[in-house]
Amino acid sequence: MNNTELKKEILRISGVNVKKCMKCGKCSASCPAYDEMEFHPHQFASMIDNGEIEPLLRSDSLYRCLSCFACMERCPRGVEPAKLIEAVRLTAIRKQGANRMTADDVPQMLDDNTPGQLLVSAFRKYTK
Amino acid sequence: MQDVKEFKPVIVAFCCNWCSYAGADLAGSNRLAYPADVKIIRVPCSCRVNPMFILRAFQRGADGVILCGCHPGDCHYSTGNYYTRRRMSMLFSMLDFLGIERDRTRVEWVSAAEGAKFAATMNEFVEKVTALGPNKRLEDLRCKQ
Amino acid sequence: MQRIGVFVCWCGSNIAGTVDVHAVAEALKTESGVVFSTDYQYMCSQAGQDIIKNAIHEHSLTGIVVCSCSPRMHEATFRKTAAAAGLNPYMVEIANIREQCSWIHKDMLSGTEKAIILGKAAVAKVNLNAPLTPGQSTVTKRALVIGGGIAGIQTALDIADAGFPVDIVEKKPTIGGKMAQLDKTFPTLDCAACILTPKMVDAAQNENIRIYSYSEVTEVGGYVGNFDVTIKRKARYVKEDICTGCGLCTEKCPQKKVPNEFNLGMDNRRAIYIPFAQAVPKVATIDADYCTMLKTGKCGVCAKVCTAGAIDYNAKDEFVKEKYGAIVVATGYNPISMEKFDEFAYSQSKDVITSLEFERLTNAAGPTSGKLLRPSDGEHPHKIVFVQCVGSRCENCAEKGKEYCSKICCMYTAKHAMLIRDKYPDTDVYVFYIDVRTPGKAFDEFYRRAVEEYGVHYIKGMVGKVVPEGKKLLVQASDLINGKQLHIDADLVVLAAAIEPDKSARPLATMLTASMDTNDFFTEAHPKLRPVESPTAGVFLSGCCQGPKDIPETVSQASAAASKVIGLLVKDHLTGNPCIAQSNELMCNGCSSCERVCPYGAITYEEKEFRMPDRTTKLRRVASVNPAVCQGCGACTVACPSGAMDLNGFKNNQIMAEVDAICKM
Amino acid sequence: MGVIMKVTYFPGCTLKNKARDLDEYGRKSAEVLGITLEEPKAWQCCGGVFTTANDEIATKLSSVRLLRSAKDADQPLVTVCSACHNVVKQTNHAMKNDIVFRDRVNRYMAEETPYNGETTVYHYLELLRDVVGFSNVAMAVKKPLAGKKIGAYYGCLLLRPGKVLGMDDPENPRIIEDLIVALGGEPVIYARRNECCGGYVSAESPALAEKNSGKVIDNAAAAGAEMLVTACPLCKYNLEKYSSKLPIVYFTEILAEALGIKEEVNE
Repeated sequence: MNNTELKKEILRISGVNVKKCMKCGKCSASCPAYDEMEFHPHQFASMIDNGEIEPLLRSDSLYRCLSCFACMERCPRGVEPAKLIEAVRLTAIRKQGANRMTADDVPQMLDDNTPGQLLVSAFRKYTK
Repeated sequence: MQDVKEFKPVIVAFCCNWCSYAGADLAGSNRLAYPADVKIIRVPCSCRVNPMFILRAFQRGADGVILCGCHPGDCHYSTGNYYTRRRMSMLFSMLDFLGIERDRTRVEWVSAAEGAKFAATMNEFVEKVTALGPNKRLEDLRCKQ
Repeated sequence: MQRIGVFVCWCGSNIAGTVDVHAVAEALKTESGVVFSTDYQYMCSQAGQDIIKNAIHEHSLTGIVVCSCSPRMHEATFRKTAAAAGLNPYMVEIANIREQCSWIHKDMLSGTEKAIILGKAAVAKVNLNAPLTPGQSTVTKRALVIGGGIAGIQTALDIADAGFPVDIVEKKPTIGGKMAQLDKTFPTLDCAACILTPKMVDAAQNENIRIYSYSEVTEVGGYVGNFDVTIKRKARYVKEDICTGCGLCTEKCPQKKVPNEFNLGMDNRRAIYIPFAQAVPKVATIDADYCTMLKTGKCGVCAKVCTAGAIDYNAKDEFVKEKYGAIVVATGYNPISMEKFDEFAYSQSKDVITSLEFERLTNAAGPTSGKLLRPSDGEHPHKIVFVQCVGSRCENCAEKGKEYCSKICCMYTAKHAMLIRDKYPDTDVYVFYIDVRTPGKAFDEFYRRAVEEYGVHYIKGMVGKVVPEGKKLLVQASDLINGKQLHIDADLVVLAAAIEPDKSARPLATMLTASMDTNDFFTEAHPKLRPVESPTAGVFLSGCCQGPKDIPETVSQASAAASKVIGLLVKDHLTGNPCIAQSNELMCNGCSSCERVCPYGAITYEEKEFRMPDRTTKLRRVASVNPAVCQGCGACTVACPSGAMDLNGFKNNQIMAEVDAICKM
Repeated sequence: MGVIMKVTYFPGCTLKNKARDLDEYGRKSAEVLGITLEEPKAWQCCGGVFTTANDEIATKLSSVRLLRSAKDADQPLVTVCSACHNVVKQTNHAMKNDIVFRDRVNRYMAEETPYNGETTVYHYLELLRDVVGFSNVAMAVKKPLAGKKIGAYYGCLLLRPGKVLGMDDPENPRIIEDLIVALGGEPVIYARRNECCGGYVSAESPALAEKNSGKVIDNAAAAGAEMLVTACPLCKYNLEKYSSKLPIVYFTEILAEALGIKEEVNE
C-alpha cells in the first residue's frame, strides 16, 4: 500500500477525523508514556494527516502507548489520538510474521505475582 | 400542419427580495445571460412561498419551479429560510411521490453578491428541465384555454 | 374593477435595445383592467413622471404598472409619483424588464416576449392590489438598560446625555459589573477602577438616569416604542433612601463567615455588606441567606448600630411597572465553571485559580491588598504557570466547555504575566498557549512586550495535568516547538477560563422574544450591518451578551446601541411598513401555528366575540398581528393551515395571479 | 438484608487465580448486601484490553457472548475487575451504537436473535452506588475503618473513555472516595489517582511501569494516604512491584473488612 492508501486505511479503522485537530498538544501533554515514545500522540495526528505513515509503522512508539485513553479524554476537539495509534499498530502487526511478542518471551516476564491479565493484555496488544 | 417547435420550458423562479432578487439584478447588471424561459416573481422572503404556489405553477403548465433565498444564517428575517428548507423538503418528497421528476424543482441559496451564481444556477436548471421535456403529469387540463 | 395604466420605459437603449417597447405597450393594452398604455424614453425623469401623473388624472387610474428597471432601483420613485398625483403609493407595481430581461437577453424576439409576460404578471397583480396605509404608533420616551456593567453604564450615559430618561436594572446590589473586579486594563495598563468608578458616579448623579440596583426584570410586554416592563426590586432589608453608606453595620455584624463573591470567595464578608468601597448606590444590603436575624429572629445588631434607622427586617420584594420605548440588553458574561476540568486540579488545590481570581489577587482592594500571595499559605509564588484556552475552542466537550474562542484571554494573560514580571522580577512566568490572538489596536505590540521586554516564557502547547504535591504544583505540559514534554514545579497555576453569557440571559431572551444562538449569546439583526440591534424591533444589544468582547469593543458597542436608541426615541411616531401580515379572523381557528413561526413575537391571541349565523354570539380565540412589530416576512402565512393569514402587498391571490400570468395556461 | 437483585457476575481470568482476593471478598460482600451474583456456566476471558479499531471483530466476541448470556438471563451484568469492566462496557457500547460493527458481529454469531447492546453493564462499584446505595452500604458496616487514610486509585481503565463508560467524572471521580466514606474511612484525594500505572507495557518496558507507578505512589503518600485501594489486578501488581511505600489492596477487601466478614472469607 502506498501512503495515501495507508492513510485511508488508518482513518477507516480508527474512525478518527484528523482534520479536527487544532494542534494544541494537550494529548502529548497528558501522555504518561511520552518520554518512551519517538513519535508522540499529536504527531500521530499530524503525520497521518500528512500521509507520513511509514515512519510510524516502523516506530517502537506503537508499543509504548498504554491505551490509558488520557489523550482521548482530554482532547478538546474529539480527535482521539489513542485510536490512531491503535490503528497504526494493528496495521503493523497484521502483516505476516510481524508479531511483536511470542510465547518464548513469556518466561522472562513472569514472576510469582504476575497476573494473567498482564499476559493476556500484552498478547492482545503485541500479537496478531 | 404546425411545425414541431423547439421545446421552450416555462420556468417560474421565486426570489426573496433581500438576497436572491438582488442577486438576479446583479446578474443583469453584469450582463450574465440565462434563458428567457426563466420568469422571476419577487417575494419578501423565501418563507413566503406557499407550497401551493409551486403546485399551482405545475398545474398551470410550468415545466420547472425554482425557489431562491438567502443563505442559511443570512436571512433578513433571521429564520425564514430555515422554514423554507424544511417546507420544501416535505414538498419535494410529496412531488416525488406524485412522480414529478426531482430535477423540475430546486431550492438554491443565492446572496445579493452572487450574480454569477444566479446565472449559472438558472442555466443549469433550465438545461435539466429542458432535458426532461414538458411537464404533463400535474398539468390541469381544465385550465387549458 | 381597476383602471390600470401601463408605462413602458426605454431606459434609453438599455431596454429598447433588446425589447420592442412599443410592442410591449401594445400587447399590454388588451390585458384585463388596462385602460391606458404608453412608452417613453426615461420614465424616471421629470418628464416621464409627469406622463404618469397626467395619465392618473386623465384616465382616473386606480393602479399603475411601470415596466422598467428593478424595483430595488425606482419603486420608491414611482410610488412617490403616484402619491403626488393622489394615488395610493401601494397601487404601483414594477415589471423588471431591464436587469431581468433586456440586459441578459440578446435577441429582440425572446426579450420582447419575456417583457410582455413580465408586464402581464404585474398587471395581474395590480388588479388585486388594495390601497395600504402604514400604521403609526407612539413612542414612550424612556429607555431601559438591563445590566449595569460597563456596557450598560456607557449606554445609559449616552442616552441620558441626549436628554432621554434611562433606567438601569442591575441584579447585584451595585452597578459596575465585571470591570469593577478587574485590576488593570490592557493594553494601556490604566487601573480599571480609576476609569470605571467616575462613570459609575456620573450615572448615579445624572438626573436622567435612575438605577434599580438589586433588581430584576420579570416580565416584558408590548412592542417597539411601547414596552411594558415589570421590575422586581428584591428586598435588601435596608432602606436605600435613608442609608448613608457609612458602613458601621458592616463592621459590627457578628456573622463574619460569608464568602465574599466580589473577591470570588477568596475572603469573607459580613451578612450585611457593601460590595466594595466605590459601590453605586453606596448602601448596605442584607444577605438573607446568612443573616441571623432574618433566619432566627435573634440578633438585630445592625439595626441597633444604624443611626440613620435604615434597617428594615420586614422588607418584601416589590414590583414596579414601567413603560419604555426601547430596551437595551447588557447582561454580560461569567467565566465558566472549572469543575469539569479537574485535570488542572482546580478543585484540589487553592493555588490553582482562574484569571478573574488572579485579578482580585493583584488588586490593591483585593483579599491580599494587592500583594501576590498564594491563597494556600500566603507565600510569594516564584514560578507561575498560565494555561490558555481552558474550556474555549472545545468542540468535543460541549457539556464542559465552549466551541468558540473567548477572545479576551490572550490579552489579559499577557497583561497578568507582564504585571507579575514588572512587580516581582524574581518570579518566572510561563504561558502555555495554542495560538496567541491579538488582533486589536496596540494589542500585538503589547503581547510582544511581555515576551521581549518582560521575559515571559511563552510556550506553544497545552498543559495536560496539574499534580499538587507538597507545596508544589507539578505541571505536565507539552512544548510543541521543541518537541518536549515539560515538567514544571509551579507555585501557582492560573487558568484562562472560557467566558459564557450570564445565566439570566436565556429567560430574558424569552421574555423579549429576542433570538439567541446555541451558546446563549443574543443574535444581532444582521451580523455585519446591524450588529447592535436584535431582530426584535426596539431591543438593542450591548456588550458581552452578544458575544465575547474586551472593554474597548464593549464600550463602542454600548455607544452604538445608545445611538440606535436615541434614533428611536427622538421620533414622536413610528411609521410601519404596511406590507405586513393580516389575519382573517373569521377563518382563524386559533391553532397558534403562526405564533410559533413568527421570529418577532408579533402575533398574539385574543378572545373575541363573534356573531354567529344563528344570531348567537360566540367567544373565539383568534390571532392578532401587531403592526408595529411585524416585519412582513410571511412565514406565518404558509404556516397557517386554514389560510386565514395573508400578507398585505404579497397576498396569496396576488402571487397566484402572477404565477398564472407567467404560465399563461 | 433481603435479596435486592440477582445479577450475572463475570469474574474474569485473573480473579480465578492471582486476584482471588478481589473475587472472594466481592462475592461475600454482595451476599451480605442483598445482591446474588450468578456466574455463567461458561465464560471466556475478555482479552484484557479493548481494541478501538472498528474492524476488529474476533477480539470482541467473547464479551458479546457474555453480554448475550446476561441478556438471556434477563439480568444486568456485573464485573469487578477494571479491565473486564472496560472491555465489556466498551464492547456493549459498540454493539449498541456502531451499526456496522453490530451487524457484522451478529452475522458472524448467527444466533436466532441479534444482540443489540440491551444488557446493562455495571461495575461492582456502580452496583454499590446505584443499586444498593452507599447509604445502605454504610448501614451494613459492622467494623468501620475508623481513621484510616485511604487513597483511591482509579488508574485508567475504570474511568476512560468517560463518555462510553459513564462511570464518573473522569477527571474528578468520587465513587471510590464515597465508598471509603461509607465504610468509615477517610479518603485522601491526590491528583494522580486517575493516571496510568504502566499497564501491560510493563511486560515490555518495566522502566515505564516503574516510573509511572512510582509517581502515583509518591503523590498518594505525599497527600497523606496510608494505603491505596484499587479494582484492577494489573494496577495492584505494578504498584506493588515498583514501590513498597504503601500497602495496596482491592476495594472489595476493605468492603469485606468493614462489613465484618473478612475473617469469614479467609477461613
